[in-house]
Amino acid sequence: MKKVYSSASEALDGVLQDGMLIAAGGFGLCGIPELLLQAIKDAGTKNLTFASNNAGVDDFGIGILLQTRQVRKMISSYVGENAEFMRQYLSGELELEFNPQGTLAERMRAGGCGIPGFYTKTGVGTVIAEGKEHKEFDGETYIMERGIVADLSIVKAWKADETGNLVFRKTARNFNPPAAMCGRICVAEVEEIVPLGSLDPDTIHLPGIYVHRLIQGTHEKRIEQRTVRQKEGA
Amino acid sequence: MKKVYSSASEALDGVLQDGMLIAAGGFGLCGIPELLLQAIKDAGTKNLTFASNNAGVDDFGIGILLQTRQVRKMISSYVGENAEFMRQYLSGELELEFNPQGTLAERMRAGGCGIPGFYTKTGVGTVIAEGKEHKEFDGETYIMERGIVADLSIVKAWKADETGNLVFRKTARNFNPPAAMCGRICVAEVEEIVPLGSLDPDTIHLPGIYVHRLIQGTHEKRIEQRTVRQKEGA
Amino acid sequence: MPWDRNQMAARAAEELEDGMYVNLGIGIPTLVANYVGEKDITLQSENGMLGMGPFPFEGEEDPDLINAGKQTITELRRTSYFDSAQSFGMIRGGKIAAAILGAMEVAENGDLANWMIPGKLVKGMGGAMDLVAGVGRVIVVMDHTNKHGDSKVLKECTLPLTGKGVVDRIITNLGVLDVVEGGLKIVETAEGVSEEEMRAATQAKIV
Amino acid sequence: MPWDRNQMAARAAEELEDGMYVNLGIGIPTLVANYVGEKDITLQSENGMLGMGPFPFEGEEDPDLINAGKQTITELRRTSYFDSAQSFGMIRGGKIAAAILGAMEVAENGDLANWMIPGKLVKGMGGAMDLVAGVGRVIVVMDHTNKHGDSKVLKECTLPLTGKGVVDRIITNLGVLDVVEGGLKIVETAEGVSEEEMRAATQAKIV
Repeated sequence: MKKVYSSASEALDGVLQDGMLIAAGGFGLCGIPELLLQAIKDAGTKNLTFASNNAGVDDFGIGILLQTRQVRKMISSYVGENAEFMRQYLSGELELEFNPQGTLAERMRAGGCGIPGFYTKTGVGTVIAEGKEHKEFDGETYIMERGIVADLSIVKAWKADETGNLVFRKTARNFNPPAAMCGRICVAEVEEIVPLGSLDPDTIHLPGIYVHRLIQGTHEKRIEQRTVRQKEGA
Repeated sequence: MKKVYSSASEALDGVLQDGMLIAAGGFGLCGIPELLLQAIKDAGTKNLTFASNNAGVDDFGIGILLQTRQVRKMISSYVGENAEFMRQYLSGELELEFNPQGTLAERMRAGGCGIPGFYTKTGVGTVIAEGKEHKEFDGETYIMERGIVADLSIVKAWKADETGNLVFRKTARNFNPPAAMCGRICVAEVEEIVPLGSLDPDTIHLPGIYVHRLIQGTHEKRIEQRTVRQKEGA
Repeated sequence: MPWDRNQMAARAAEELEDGMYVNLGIGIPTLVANYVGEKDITLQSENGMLGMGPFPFEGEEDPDLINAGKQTITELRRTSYFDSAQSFGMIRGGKIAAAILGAMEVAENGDLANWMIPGKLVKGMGGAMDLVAGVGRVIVVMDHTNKHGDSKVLKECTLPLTGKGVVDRIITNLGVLDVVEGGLKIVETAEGVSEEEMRAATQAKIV
Repeated sequence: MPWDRNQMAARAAEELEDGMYVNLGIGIPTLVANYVGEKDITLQSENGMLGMGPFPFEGEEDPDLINAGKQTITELRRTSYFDSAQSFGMIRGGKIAAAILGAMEVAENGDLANWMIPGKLVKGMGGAMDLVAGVGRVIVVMDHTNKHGDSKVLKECTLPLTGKGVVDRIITNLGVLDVVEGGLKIVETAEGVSEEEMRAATQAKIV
């Protein structure tokens, strides 16, 4: 069963559809599936809904799909770094559903785990709770949140083997595993596909069962906020 | 903040209480906290409830606490390997709550993640669903299961550092992470405590935040069903 | 002539397609692994492993490496390990394409009973309820009748259920049946077994 | 004299005890890390890291290693990484002992508003709602009044809430207040600030 494709466009061939819900990994610009996002831009797929913690910046990440008006709706926790996003949102062209960050991550994980709903304290008493079922457990109030099942997941990992076993690196892991889990189809991009058997089975972060298609490519990995300290005495 | 204790008994000192709920890691006899179970036997704590996938065998695992009548109730998915268990259960001395294996694992994970309830298809239309809330999602029926928060978790890992970061080995991981997560206090036993900094931060299976006390010890690691194949031509 | 255990396992193996992730129950289903041939099948062991290998050679048993039947096994080059919550997350989430399981009773509406006999010792359902509720396709492999000659393919299960309406296909020593609208449909019979013989051994409605 | 930013951070650092796992928000809370001294504190970054280290030296920035404010950071010998679902699992599950956060408004019942001003650009709550709902203790660090001199310590929040009844302690430039039954209690005032001055700057009921 061949999972490895030669390019992002090839890996998305036959998978993209106007109006679909796409779950994307990444936090800020860290660990985002940049090659697959570019391929979606090239494909011109429209009216997309993205479940993604952030919306990229103007010229990188999901931002490049905002420029081309391919996104209809975002399900996100924080969208502050994108002027074009704000312009489209304020003009009513773009729909926005805010989810608390942990609720979004858990909704993805739940959807991937066959859990259609779960209860959380997060957001009780806030606008987030409006219209949601409330329930008491042991004297405390919780709200129900729904699992997300996406039509497609796009994620970015560090290494993979040809069966789709994935290894992430440092904080670039973030939303990628839950996003991968919740997709009916998951396409992953990695920096390196290593020979089968060279990943230690105890250190695989996401088993290949979640990954249907796979590409290797060169990543820009842009840094959003470069912060440094001075060497003492330097 | 010292987490490393010199023995299982010392690590459990002040933590054990009659009537408490203990979540234990392990599947069959694989990856069970054998040293901590022995220390609980030595402490003589009574009327215990265990959330544990299995109940050990007569002379190993939780079985040793059944011999001494320290267990009042088991929350388990499979208890078939223990004659003393069956005797006590059939005579009414021992209470038993069957949970489907995945429901038990998810209940532990949920309890540790601040999720007091979640919905699952598992068990719908069976005795497991009796008395539980039923809810429809997208035309399918699910039942609500509760998160488990245990008074104490006892788990077994392969390696740890002194901050409690844990690494498991092969299928001995099993219920240990979810069991660890759901305890108000978690005590872990490992085969080796390695120097701080010698575990790769990307390969830690359970962050030390979940582990309050830690011991290193020698494990019997008994095999329940030794199955082998013959070398061809041998 | 009815199929023997190995023929049933071989027939069940035909259900599996290249690239599938599959969970095999204990008993006859375990034998299915011997008949997958060149197909690229990945076996899940629900205690936390994908890519289950064969039993180890004598002296190479590892107490940290067992399957869901608690037997010592080995790993493969594709193997990954994970915890029980993740393992049943992938089961419940429909990521496992098929489970091949034994059964005590199957009913014409797809009900399955394979975990308890009231009044007898009850060991528990283990992961069976999660598997039948979650995997893409549930294939039962069992003898068509019990040792008393009574049909195990029933109008209604008499034993407590493992899952309600969960079975997709039944493979017995007499042949293959599908659960369809209104009852069971005969897909094929073992060579030398007639449809009439299968009907006679089946209490369930065959449509 | 009222405390400055660094004095507020230093005072907040006194809240932390040996062995604690702590989440620090952006702004003044970030400065708290400079004042923990010899205490064994582990910082969580909610994008998936425990054991957050300082900013990297120039040229050693790693795009795969950022904090929740998207700044480049470093790891420590105790560091572990995990995914966002696990990260907020430990937050929601109460495993993080304390969060130290900034605020726009706090009310006498512990209500907190720090994520949106209606009519202005709304960037989102990020992880703030999960943090205040889940962590063991929520400590707010902020100026006592806004730039117009109006109290930010109110009878009721006027802005949309981040969490209802979630704040345990408020540290401002004027001193320290606890949320208690019936209102707020003055714990201490900055040196040279009188209780009267604090009361005058506080709209909330002080008991």
